[in-house]
Amino acid sequence: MEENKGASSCSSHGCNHSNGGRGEKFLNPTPMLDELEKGPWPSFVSGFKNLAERTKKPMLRGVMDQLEYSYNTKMGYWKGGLVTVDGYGAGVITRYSMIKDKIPEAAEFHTMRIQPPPGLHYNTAMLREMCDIWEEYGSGMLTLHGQTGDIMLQGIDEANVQECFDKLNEKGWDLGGAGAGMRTAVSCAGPARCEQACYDNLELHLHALRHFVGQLHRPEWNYKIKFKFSACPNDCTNSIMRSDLAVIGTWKDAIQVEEAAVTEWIEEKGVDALVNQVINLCPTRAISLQDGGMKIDTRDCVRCMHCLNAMPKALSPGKERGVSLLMGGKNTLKVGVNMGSLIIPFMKMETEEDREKFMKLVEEIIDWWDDSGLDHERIGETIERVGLRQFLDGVGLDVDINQVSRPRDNPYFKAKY
Amino acid sequence: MEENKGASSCSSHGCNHSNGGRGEKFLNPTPMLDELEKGPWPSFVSGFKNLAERTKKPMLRGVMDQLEYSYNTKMGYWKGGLVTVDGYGAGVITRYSMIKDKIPEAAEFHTMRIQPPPGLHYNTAMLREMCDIWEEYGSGMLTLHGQTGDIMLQGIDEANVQECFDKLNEKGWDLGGAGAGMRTAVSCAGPARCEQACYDNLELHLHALRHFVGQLHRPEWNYKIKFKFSACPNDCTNSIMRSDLAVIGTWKDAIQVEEAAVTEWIEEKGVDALVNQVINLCPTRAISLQDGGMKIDTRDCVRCMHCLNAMPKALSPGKERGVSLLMGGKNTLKVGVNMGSLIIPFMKMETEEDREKFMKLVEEIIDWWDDSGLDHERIGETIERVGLRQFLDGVGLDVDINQVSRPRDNPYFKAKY
Amino acid sequence: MSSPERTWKTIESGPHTYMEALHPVVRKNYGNWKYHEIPRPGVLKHVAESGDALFTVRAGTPRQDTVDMVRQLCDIADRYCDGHLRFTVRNNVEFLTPKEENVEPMIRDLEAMGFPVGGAGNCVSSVSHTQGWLHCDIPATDASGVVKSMMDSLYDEFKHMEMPNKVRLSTSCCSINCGGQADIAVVVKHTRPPRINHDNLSMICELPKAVARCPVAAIRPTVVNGKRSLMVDEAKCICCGACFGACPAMEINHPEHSKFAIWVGGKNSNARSKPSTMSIVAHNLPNNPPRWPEVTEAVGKILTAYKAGGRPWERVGEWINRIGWKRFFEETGLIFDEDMIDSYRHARTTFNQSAHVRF
Amino acid sequence: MSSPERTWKTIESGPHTYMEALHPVVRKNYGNWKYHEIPRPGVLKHVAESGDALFTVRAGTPRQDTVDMVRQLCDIADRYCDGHLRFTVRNNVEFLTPKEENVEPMIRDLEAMGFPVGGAGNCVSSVSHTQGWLHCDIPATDASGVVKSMMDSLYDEFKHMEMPNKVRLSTSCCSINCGGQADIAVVVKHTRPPRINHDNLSMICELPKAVARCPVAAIRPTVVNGKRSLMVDEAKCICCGACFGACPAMEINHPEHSKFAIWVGGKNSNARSKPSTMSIVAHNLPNNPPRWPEVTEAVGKILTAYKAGGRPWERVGEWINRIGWKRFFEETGLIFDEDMIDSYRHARTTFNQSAHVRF
Ligand code: SRM
Ligand code: SRM
Ligand code: SRM
Ligand code: SRM
Ligand code: SF4
Ligand code: SF4
Ligand code: SF4
Ligand code: SF4
Ligand code: SF4
Ligand code: SF4
Ligand code: SF4
Ligand code: SF4
Repeated sequence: MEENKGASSCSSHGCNHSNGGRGEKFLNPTPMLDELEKGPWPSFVSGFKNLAERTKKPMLRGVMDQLEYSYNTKMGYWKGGLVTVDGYGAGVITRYSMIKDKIPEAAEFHTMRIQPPPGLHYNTAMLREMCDIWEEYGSGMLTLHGQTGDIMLQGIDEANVQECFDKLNEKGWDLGGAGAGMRTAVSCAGPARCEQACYDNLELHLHALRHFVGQLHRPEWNYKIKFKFSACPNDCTNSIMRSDLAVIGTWKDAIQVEEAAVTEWIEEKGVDALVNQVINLCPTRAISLQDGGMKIDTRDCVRCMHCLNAMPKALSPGKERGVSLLMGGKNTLKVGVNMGSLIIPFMKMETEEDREKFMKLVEEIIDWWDDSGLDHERIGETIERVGLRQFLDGVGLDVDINQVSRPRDNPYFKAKY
Repeated sequence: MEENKGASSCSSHGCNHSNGGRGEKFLNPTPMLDELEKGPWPSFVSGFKNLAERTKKPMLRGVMDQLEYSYNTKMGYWKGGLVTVDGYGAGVITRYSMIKDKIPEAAEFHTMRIQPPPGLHYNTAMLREMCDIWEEYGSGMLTLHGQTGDIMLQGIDEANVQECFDKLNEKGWDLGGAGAGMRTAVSCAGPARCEQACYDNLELHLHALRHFVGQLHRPEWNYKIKFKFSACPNDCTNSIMRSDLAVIGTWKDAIQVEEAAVTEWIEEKGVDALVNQVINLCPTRAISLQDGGMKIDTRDCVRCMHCLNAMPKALSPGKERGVSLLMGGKNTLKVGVNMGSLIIPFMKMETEEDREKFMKLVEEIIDWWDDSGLDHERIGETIERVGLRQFLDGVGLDVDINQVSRPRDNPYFKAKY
Repeated sequence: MSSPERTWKTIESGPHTYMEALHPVVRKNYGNWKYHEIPRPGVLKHVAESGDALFTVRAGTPRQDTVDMVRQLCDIADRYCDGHLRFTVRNNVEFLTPKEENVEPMIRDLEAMGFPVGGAGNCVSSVSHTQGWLHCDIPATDASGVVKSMMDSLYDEFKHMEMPNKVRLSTSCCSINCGGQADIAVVVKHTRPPRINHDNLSMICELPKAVARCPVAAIRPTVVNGKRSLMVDEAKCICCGACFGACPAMEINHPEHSKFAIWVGGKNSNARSKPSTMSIVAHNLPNNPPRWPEVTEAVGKILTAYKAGGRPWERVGEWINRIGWKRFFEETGLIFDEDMIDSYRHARTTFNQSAHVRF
Repeated sequence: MSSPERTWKTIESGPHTYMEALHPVVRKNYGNWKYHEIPRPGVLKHVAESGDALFTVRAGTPRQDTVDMVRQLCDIADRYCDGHLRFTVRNNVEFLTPKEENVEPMIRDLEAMGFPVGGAGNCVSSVSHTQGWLHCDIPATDASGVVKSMMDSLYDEFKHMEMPNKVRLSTSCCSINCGGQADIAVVVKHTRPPRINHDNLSMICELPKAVARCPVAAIRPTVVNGKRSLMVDEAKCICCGACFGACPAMEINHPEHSKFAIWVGGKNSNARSKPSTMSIVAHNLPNNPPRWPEVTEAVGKILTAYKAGGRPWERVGEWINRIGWKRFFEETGLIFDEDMIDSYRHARTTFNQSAHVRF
């Protein structure tokens, strides 16, 4: 490859354009990216271009050039580093360009991960404040939201990071997680806007993340650990697959049935729909057709949510509500997807005491993992390696048949008798 | 323990009885075993005792004494050895007593494994001949049948083995398998007495076991290999769990439906029974209720047999019949139960050519295993260790989605592109 | 072994031929049966396309037979079945005749001789089982005795058809389980690592073979009293007993520490659900000859619950899948414990990877 | 990094508080919602025990936003929702108002600004995705671009509710899959072992970390040109890319050899069936910027078949479980191949351990 000829004339790096001619445009031509301005779905490229043309931030021009270059060469050009703020060990994802000789304007392009309010509920004042600070110190580019739940403020120079953080922190914002520690969490809409909510996940989310705020900012465990809070088993946060600690709302007693609404439903949709769309889809055949109506055998119900989803006016979760804790979810790396597994079938989650009890338990769990885990080993991997039973013993948790889908099919164990 | 005082006075070995007093009895007292003469189910102890009293064979007295001793001490006292017949390397299970100093009469107690006719069909002449020979040379004790399918003639001295075998062999009997080679096979009743039979398993059994007769008598592979032949997926020989090569009858086209018999069935049992006992139990919902009758969507049918079992008069397997080959079944040792897995979804099995083609294939499979397997590794273990795909490649078999319950859920492979 | 005066030259014939063993009506209708019925317990009626009917009378045997007993069975076959009979894969004997009028007298004769007629349809059939102390070189118990004791208590269930579906039982005298997967299985469970008989070992053991046999690499070579021997890492050992099969000095059996476990839900047929392996539901039952009452009792609890709660066609495992394991333990009174959580090769696949929960 | 003139003392506050973010009607009825309806695509109506109703208008965003765009959204919220809005876990924005009369004008304004209203109920919602070339240090593609191209073709499916159930899509720029399991996922697939940049390696790599990172122990220390380096046993390597995350000199990405795979049947909800992992159904699709037409086409095939064949409430994976994988491949025109047979840790559990077969 040729030497850097300056970012504003990037003919050398395959962009096939020059900045001459149309002096009115701040940006260099990006013909590949421009293809992504076509079509009806909102275009991030258009968004970036508009922002750049308005703010004339060189970093934005640089990052567009580098992205165009990636589209041409089909390779990425960022490398990591270690930018952070005073007293924290994580929260800024550091990016230096590997081709800053070619495109110096985006030599640095760090991301600040910011923890949003649980449930991603905002008022416009909060958002506008954040936008103003971000426009002042950073690129003005952001993601709502990252997969772990952070607001990602993308594109800032190291020099501005501390001041930007201070300004944000003054307004109630704090950095999110990164590295081998507690991570930012996600909550579903929860009791704020959902009739299925079985516990106050927003409250617990706030509580739990504050509890672990030190370990989030100064990561020093084996690897990352993530909470997600879904207020019912529909699991709108995908917690089972992407969190080490999935806190899922559930209930213990019978589903609440409003008979009149059931009748109304059947009158409107018919018995066929009742059979085909509700009764036959219950995973455990807990529902039977009785005199043209439905009867739920609570003992057979596994709290899957289906019938409640299908008949939201008529059915709702029982009254004895709380959470299940599933553990060990994570995605593909190294071991293949691990879905979280049910560890605590039920815990009440109503009072401050309930929450404290829960936090104590989670601390014990993490302590066990910190002792028993290997470097870069998620807690689900540790449990699998060491053994579920050993984990339960280690943390002092009760054995429950709900923790497994079946008893073992091999006789290969040494019992204590 | 005290020294041997002779078998007929076995007070020393815990039997707590003496042979004095009641001179009329040939056997020593066996109070523990005698408990097993109580109760309505036919008693093997009574059988043994009657045989012993009639024949007065010392070996029978010895073996009863040793068994009584085991019942008292809760330990077994047989050890192996290497008895066989001319030219064979297997087929006699050799047993020497570890306590022949205490009970010399059963110092030797070898078993001859004999291959029965496929399907365990007999005429009385065959059986009587066998009994006569066995009474002449052996103990007269036998098992019909061992779990692998053999007639087990239990209790013979080494000195009599060859002559006993010669006599049996003259009458058409041959030894069964043992050791690291081909083993005796099992077939269900098959076309001889079952309307579900989808191929002639008795014929194939005879063919296959004759084909491998050398490797059965002179074992020299990594480990044992077993055939079982079930003429339909009801699998009355349990082939899937206890044979390396499970040959299970199946069919390709639509289930044959006799409409009149269906109607008759419904008239007799009612629509409720049709829905609850047939339609709802189809594993793939291939059957639907239509105008009070049933309709099978062949494309969704997985040949599970249930509806045919429930309505034998009305439904029968399709006309295009053949076999599926499942491989790798074995019980618990070392790796835990391996259920056989579907390897060949369908092969015709009607003509001599079909059978020859099948034998060629099985030879290739065994060759692959002989090359790729480790010592004491069943073929299912080898396939699991080396990889299903590698096995299919190795033997030159086609890949078929029917071989797996789902495509992989991890991206961890290196493809050939 | 070889007898010099041998005159007979071995014919390596393999299985005995079967054509001559088939009843003429069977031969005539071979491959052309149309349907069957179970007119009464222990009796099958098969009807051929030709219209011919064949009656089968099924009876239980002890499996550990004698020539005298086999001759008795032959007498029956000669009397009623033109000299034809067969055995089932579960050690029952079957008498086949086209003559309906032979059925009742045959049943009477069999029962008089002590052979219970039954084992067909939705009943508890005979127990598939193994050698035990009578013949095997590695048994921890006597399967035949356990089976006899168990079948005494299940005699009526063999002779009637009151179960939701077929019930298959098996019993095995070591963890290898030659008896196989079944709806309910009674299998010896080793509970201690093998004790090593160092005196014997060097003489009788191919050391590398025993080392290789261990699935968890718990066996290491060592020297004891100047002799080459083996040692077991007891923390690793999973008490599988595989080494004992390779080397008789790796003594896994013990009069007190060899226990019984009860397993349920094995299914080998493809009917409805796919075949399934068994799950452990009780262990630490004593090896208690001559009648093993604890074992019979545990099996009885399971059968009672299944008989009461199973729906038509549900095999034991299918019944449990519907009602859930939690309720299975409640209804049988057995106790789920931490040892029943899988810890072996594919343990993770048995974790409850969902929020599905039963209270 | 530390600025000496700092005056602000950090408050480690964790997540931002949420109470003030909630609309007054939400606060009033917090935890007391009774049911919801979906009166039209993109609109939810939640009714509280109190009788209050709350209307939610949902719209798609590009996820890669700008302050300008966020301010636009705030303008809408100020105009119609008393200054309240929220985002969904799938990057959609939601406007909440008790005023039914605000719904239609709000929809008009949003659409006019280019934000499609939809994403609720039985539709294809926005794609959860990842950083790509824009920001990550290990990406093989640009997720945002793939997503934009895909959503252009699925625009109508976002705005209507014509699917059997919700359809969740995800896209990830490396095999780590930060985007997650979904009904249909488009994920980069590495196809070659990493090329090792030996010049760089000794400088930038913590060697033991990289060695430890490999799940199949394919990495070994070595010396190249006198410098400590690493080598990969290519026969063992499963192209997982884990080493690249630990050491940038283990170059797994390649302009040609980094491909795309398509996955189906991921489900995280507990509704009906237990949550399920995805299965691979296509790989070797080219990484073809700027519009990746091959990827969009494959996803389109799957959605077309599912839309035509799925029954009410059946998610993609549940539909496939009913019709069977064989028919899935037939109806989508995708090809099952030998690489799709699992070969990883629990591969055996995916074998068809039955005689169940589809022709
Ligand atoms: C005689 C025998 C085959 C043989 O060649 O020996 C046999 C014979 C028949 N079996 Fe079987 N099965 C026989 C062992 C088995 C076994 C293996 C076993 O018992 O160890 C199985 C698999 C068991 C398992 O899944 O673990 C077996 C699973 C079936 C099934 C499927 C049952 C289910 O719903 O899962 C059927 C279908 C049915 O019952 O209608 C069946 C059906 C039948 C029919 C009705 C077939 C027919 O039309 O003739 C036969 C009479 C059934 C009966 O006894 O009620 N046969 N059958 C075996 C009798 C064993 C016994 O003495 O009790
Ligand atoms: C006799 C018999 C039990 C019975 O009473 O019916 C039996 C008895 C023995 N089996 Fe078995 N097995 C017998 C059928 C089975 C079966 C069932 C079957 O074949 O359908 C199995 C389970 C299926 C399978 O093949 O996995 C079985 C799985 C084993 C195993 C474990 C194999 C494995 O890889 O998991 C061993 C151990 C070994 O071979 O090292 C074993 C080993 C033995 C040995 C040879 C013990 C030993 O290693 O020294 C036993 C000799 C007993 C004796 O003194 O005669 N036996 N064995 C059965 C053979 C009789 C016959 O020839 O008809
Ligand atoms: C807004 C949101 C939660 C949030 O806090 O952000 C949400 C909201 C609702 N979800 Fe959800 N779900 C949301 C993401 C999810 C996710 C996660 C995801 O999309 O990545 C899942 C799990 C998906 C999976 O299984 O992989 C999810 C699985 C469900 C289900 C179960 C669907 C099923 O049958 O499997 C229901 C039940 C239903 O649809 O009635 C549900 C039902 C609902 C209801 C009806 C609950 C209610 O009564 O308010 C809400 C409106 C549904 C709608 O959009 O049609 N929600 N829901 C999320 C909207 C995402 C989007 O913008 O498209
Ligand atoms: C930014 C984000 C993707 C996005 O665009 O949304 C992301 C980006 C990265 N992820 Fe991720 N992950 C992000 C959510 C996830 C998720 C989803 C989730 O949290 O719900 C997962 C799957 C769930 C899980 O935790 O397993 C995920 C699984 C991973 C993994 C594999 C972890 C594993 O054990 O399987 C890695 C690799 C690692 O940590 O070494 C990883 C590593 C990375 C790194 C740090 C790459 C690296 O190792 O250098 C990426 C930094 C990109 C960047 O430049 O900002 N990322 N990552 C998400 C975080 C944003 C946020 O804070 O809100
Ligand atoms: S997880 Fe349950 S409570 Fe939360 S938004 Fe989804 S449906 Fe509502
Ligand atoms: S919640 Fe699920 S398991 Fe419970 S009754 Fe409803 S559909 Fe059945
Ligand atoms: S396996 Fe099938 S063909 Fe054979 S006896 Fe059983 S039901 Fe009949
Ligand atoms: S054989 Fe089984 S899968 Fe096929 S239609 Fe009948 S019940 Fe369904
Ligand atoms: S189960 Fe074990 S002890 Fe019993 S016969 Fe088989 S190998 Fe021998
Ligand atoms: S009993 Fe099994 S695990 Fe223990 S040492 Fe012997 S072979 Fe190894
Ligand atoms: S999927 Fe891979 S490349 Fe994309 S953001 Fe996540 S870690 Fe980076
Ligand atoms: S790509 Fe994965 S398997 Fe290959 S060397 Fe790297 S870490 Fe190991």
